[in-house]
Amino acid sequence: MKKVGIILVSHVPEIANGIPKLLVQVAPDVSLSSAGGTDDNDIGTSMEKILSAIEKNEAEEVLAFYDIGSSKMNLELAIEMTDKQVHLYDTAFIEGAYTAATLIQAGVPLDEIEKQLAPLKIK
Amino acid sequence: MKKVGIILVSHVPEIANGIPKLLVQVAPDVSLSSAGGTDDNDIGTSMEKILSAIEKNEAEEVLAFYDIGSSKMNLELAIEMTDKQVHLYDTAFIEGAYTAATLIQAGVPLDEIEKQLAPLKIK
Amino acid sequence: MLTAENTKKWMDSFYRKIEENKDYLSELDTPIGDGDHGNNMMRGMDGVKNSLAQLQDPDLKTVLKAIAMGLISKVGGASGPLYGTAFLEMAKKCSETQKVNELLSVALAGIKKRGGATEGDKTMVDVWSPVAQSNAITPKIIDDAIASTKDMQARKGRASYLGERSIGHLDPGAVSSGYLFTALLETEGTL
Amino acid sequence: MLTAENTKKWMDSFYRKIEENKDYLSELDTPIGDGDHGNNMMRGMDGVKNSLAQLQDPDLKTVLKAIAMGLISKVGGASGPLYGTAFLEMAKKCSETQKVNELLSVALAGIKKRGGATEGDKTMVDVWSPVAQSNAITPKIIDDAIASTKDMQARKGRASYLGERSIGHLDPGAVSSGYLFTALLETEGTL
Ligand SMILES: Nc1ncnc2c1ncn2[C@@H]1O[C@H](COP(=O)(O)OP(=O)(O)O)[C@@H](O)[C@H]1O
Ligand SMILES: Nc1ncnc2c1ncn2[C@@H]1O[C@H](COP(=O)(O)OP(=O)(O)O)[C@@H](O)[C@H]1O
Ligand SMILES: [Mg+2]
Ligand SMILES: [Mg+2]
Ligand SMILES: [Mg+2]
Ligand SMILES: [Mg+2]
Repeated sequence: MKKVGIILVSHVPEIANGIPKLLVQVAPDVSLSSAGGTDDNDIGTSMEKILSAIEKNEAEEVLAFYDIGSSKMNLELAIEMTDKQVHLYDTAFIEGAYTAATLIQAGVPLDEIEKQLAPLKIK
Repeated sequence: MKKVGIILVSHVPEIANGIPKLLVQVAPDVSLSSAGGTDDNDIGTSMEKILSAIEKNEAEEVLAFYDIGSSKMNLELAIEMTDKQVHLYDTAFIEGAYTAATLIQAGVPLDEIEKQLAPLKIK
Repeated sequence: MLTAENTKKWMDSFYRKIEENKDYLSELDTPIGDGDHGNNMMRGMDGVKNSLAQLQDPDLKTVLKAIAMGLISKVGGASGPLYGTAFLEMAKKCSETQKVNELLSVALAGIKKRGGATEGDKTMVDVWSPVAQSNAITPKIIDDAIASTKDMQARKGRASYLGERSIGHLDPGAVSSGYLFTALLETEGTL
Repeated sequence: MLTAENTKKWMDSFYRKIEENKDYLSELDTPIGDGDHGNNMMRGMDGVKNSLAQLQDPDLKTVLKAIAMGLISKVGGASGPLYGTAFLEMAKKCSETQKVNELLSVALAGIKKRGGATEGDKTMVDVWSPVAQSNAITPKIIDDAIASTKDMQARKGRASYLGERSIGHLDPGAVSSGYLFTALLETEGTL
C-alpha cells in the first residue's frame, strides 16, 4: 500500500462507490475510500460518513476530492475532527482524483502531484 | 421538457447512473440520459450504449459530457452515427454537467451556457 | 443571556417554525437551488430535538454542542455545516460569555469562514450579519435583512450558478435564519 | 491488394497473435495504463471473429466494415474506436483502391483524427505511421517502430498523465499494432 490515499466525497452514493472502480484500475496499491449521500443515503453529504471514510483509509496521508460546494463544507468539518493529515483539492472531481491516483501509484511525490493538479482547479 | 438535454458518458455504470440523481434535483425538466461501462457492464465505454443514450434523450439537441479521454472517442463515433444535434464539451465531467443542467432548467440560451462552461474546460 | 434552559426553548420555537414553513422553504429553494432546504432543516431540527431530549440536566455548552451536532449530522445540505458551525462556535465561546450578541458574532464568523461568503453574496450571512451586529434585535431588522437578499445576485452556493438570474428571489437560507432569530426574539430571557 | 478472402485470413492470424500475447499486452498496459489492453483486444477480436463468421460470401467493404464494428462494439477501451475508425476508413476507401499502402494511409489519418495524436506521442500512431508510409513493409520497419515508443514521453491516452515517467516503457497499442502488421506481412497476397 502506498503512503498516500484518496478519499472521494459525493452527494450521490452511486457516484462515491463508482469512482473507486475507475481509479483502482490505474492505482491498485492506493487506498481509496469514499462517502456518498446523507446518513439515509439520500442525495447530500454526511459529515460522519466522510469522517469514517477518512478514518478507514489505510494511508497515513489522504488527498480529498469532492463534487460540489456543499460537500466541501462537510469535508472541512470532518477534516477538523480527524488527526489524519488530509489535503483538500478544489479540482475537477473525477479528473482530479484520477490524476492523483495515477501519480500516487507511480510513486510521484506530493509536491509534484500538486503541480499536476493545479490546472484542474475549477472551484 | 426543455429543448436541450444532457447525456453523460462514464467508464463506470454506477457513475453514469448516479450523476442524473444529482442533476435532476436542480433540473427536473431537463432530459438526462447516460451510458456507463462496456456492453458487459465492465469498466470502459460502449459506442452502442452511448448511441442509445443519445437516441433516447427526449430533447432535440443534447449536450454531452464524459469522464476521461477514451470515452470521448466512442462518444464522437456515436455522434457521427446519429442525426441528433450533439454538442460535446471537454469540461470537468460532473461540474460541467451540473452547470449545464442548472442553466438549461433556467432557460438560459446555449451560447450563454457555453460561456459559463468555458472556464470548466480542462481536457 | 443564553442559558441551557432558554436555549432549549429557543430551539423548540425554531422547530415549530421550520415545521410550519418546511414546504415554503423548499419552494424558495426550487428556482435557485435544489428544492430541499425545508426538508433539510426539518431533518436537522428533528436531529436537534432528539439530541436535546437525551441530555440530562445539561449546561449551556452541552446544549449548544448538541444543537450543532444534530444539525451537522442530519441536514445533509450546505446549511447543515453552516448552521452547525455557528452553534459549534457559540459552544466554544459560551464559557466566556453568554451574551447573545457576542455569541452571534462568533457564530457569524464561523459561518463566513465555513462557506467563504461575505455580506451581499445572497446567503444566510445577509441575515446573520445585520442581526449579530445590532445592539437590539427587532423584527424589522430581521425582515429587512431577509428582504435584502431578493435583489442580490448570488455569489455562493447553488444559486451562484445562475448569475444574474438569481436576482428577484429570496435566499432560502436567509429566510430560515430569519425564523431562527424570530424564535430567539420570542424566547423570554434570551436578550 | 486486399481482398475479402485475404483480409479474413489476415484477421485469423491477428486473432491468434492477440490470443497468444493477451497477457503480455495487458502487462505492458499496467505501468503506464490500466492493465487491460490484452483483454480489450481479445474481446475485440472475438467480436470480429463472430461478425465475420456471420457473413455469407461478403465483399471487401463488408469485411472491413464488420471488422470495424466488431472492434468498436467489443473492445471497450481507447483502442476500440481507434482500431475501429482505421477499418471504417479503409471500408470507405476500398471501392476506389485495394492497395494496402493507400488503405493504411486513410486508416492512419482516421486514427490521428479520432485520437488527436501525432507521431512521437507514444501511441499506436507511432507504428501505423511508419508502416503506412513505407513502400514495402518489413519486419524491421515494424519492430523499429514499436521499439521507438520506448523512449518517448506519452502525450495522449492514460500514459500521458505520467509525464516523464512514461519514458522507458513500450506503448501497448504500438505493440498490438505491430502484431496486426506482422499478421499482414504473413498473409499471402495482401502486399
Ligand atoms: N457558501 C455558502 N456560504 C453561506 N451560506 C451558504 C453557502 N452555500 C449555501 N448557503 C446557504 O445555504 C442555503 C441552502 O441550503 P440547503 O438547501 O440546505 O443546501 P444545499 O444547497 O446543499 O441543498 C442557501 O440558501 C444559503 O443561504
Ligand atoms: N488519443 C490516442 N490516440 C492514439 N492512440 C491512443 C490514444 N489513446 C490511447 N491510444 C492507444 O490505445 C492504447 C491503449 O488501449 P486500451 O488499453 O485498450 O485502452 P484504455 O486506455 O482505454 O484502457 C495505448 O497504448 C495507445 O496506443
Ligand atoms: Mg438545497
Ligand atoms: Mg441539497
Ligand atoms: Mg488500457
Ligand atoms: Mg481501459
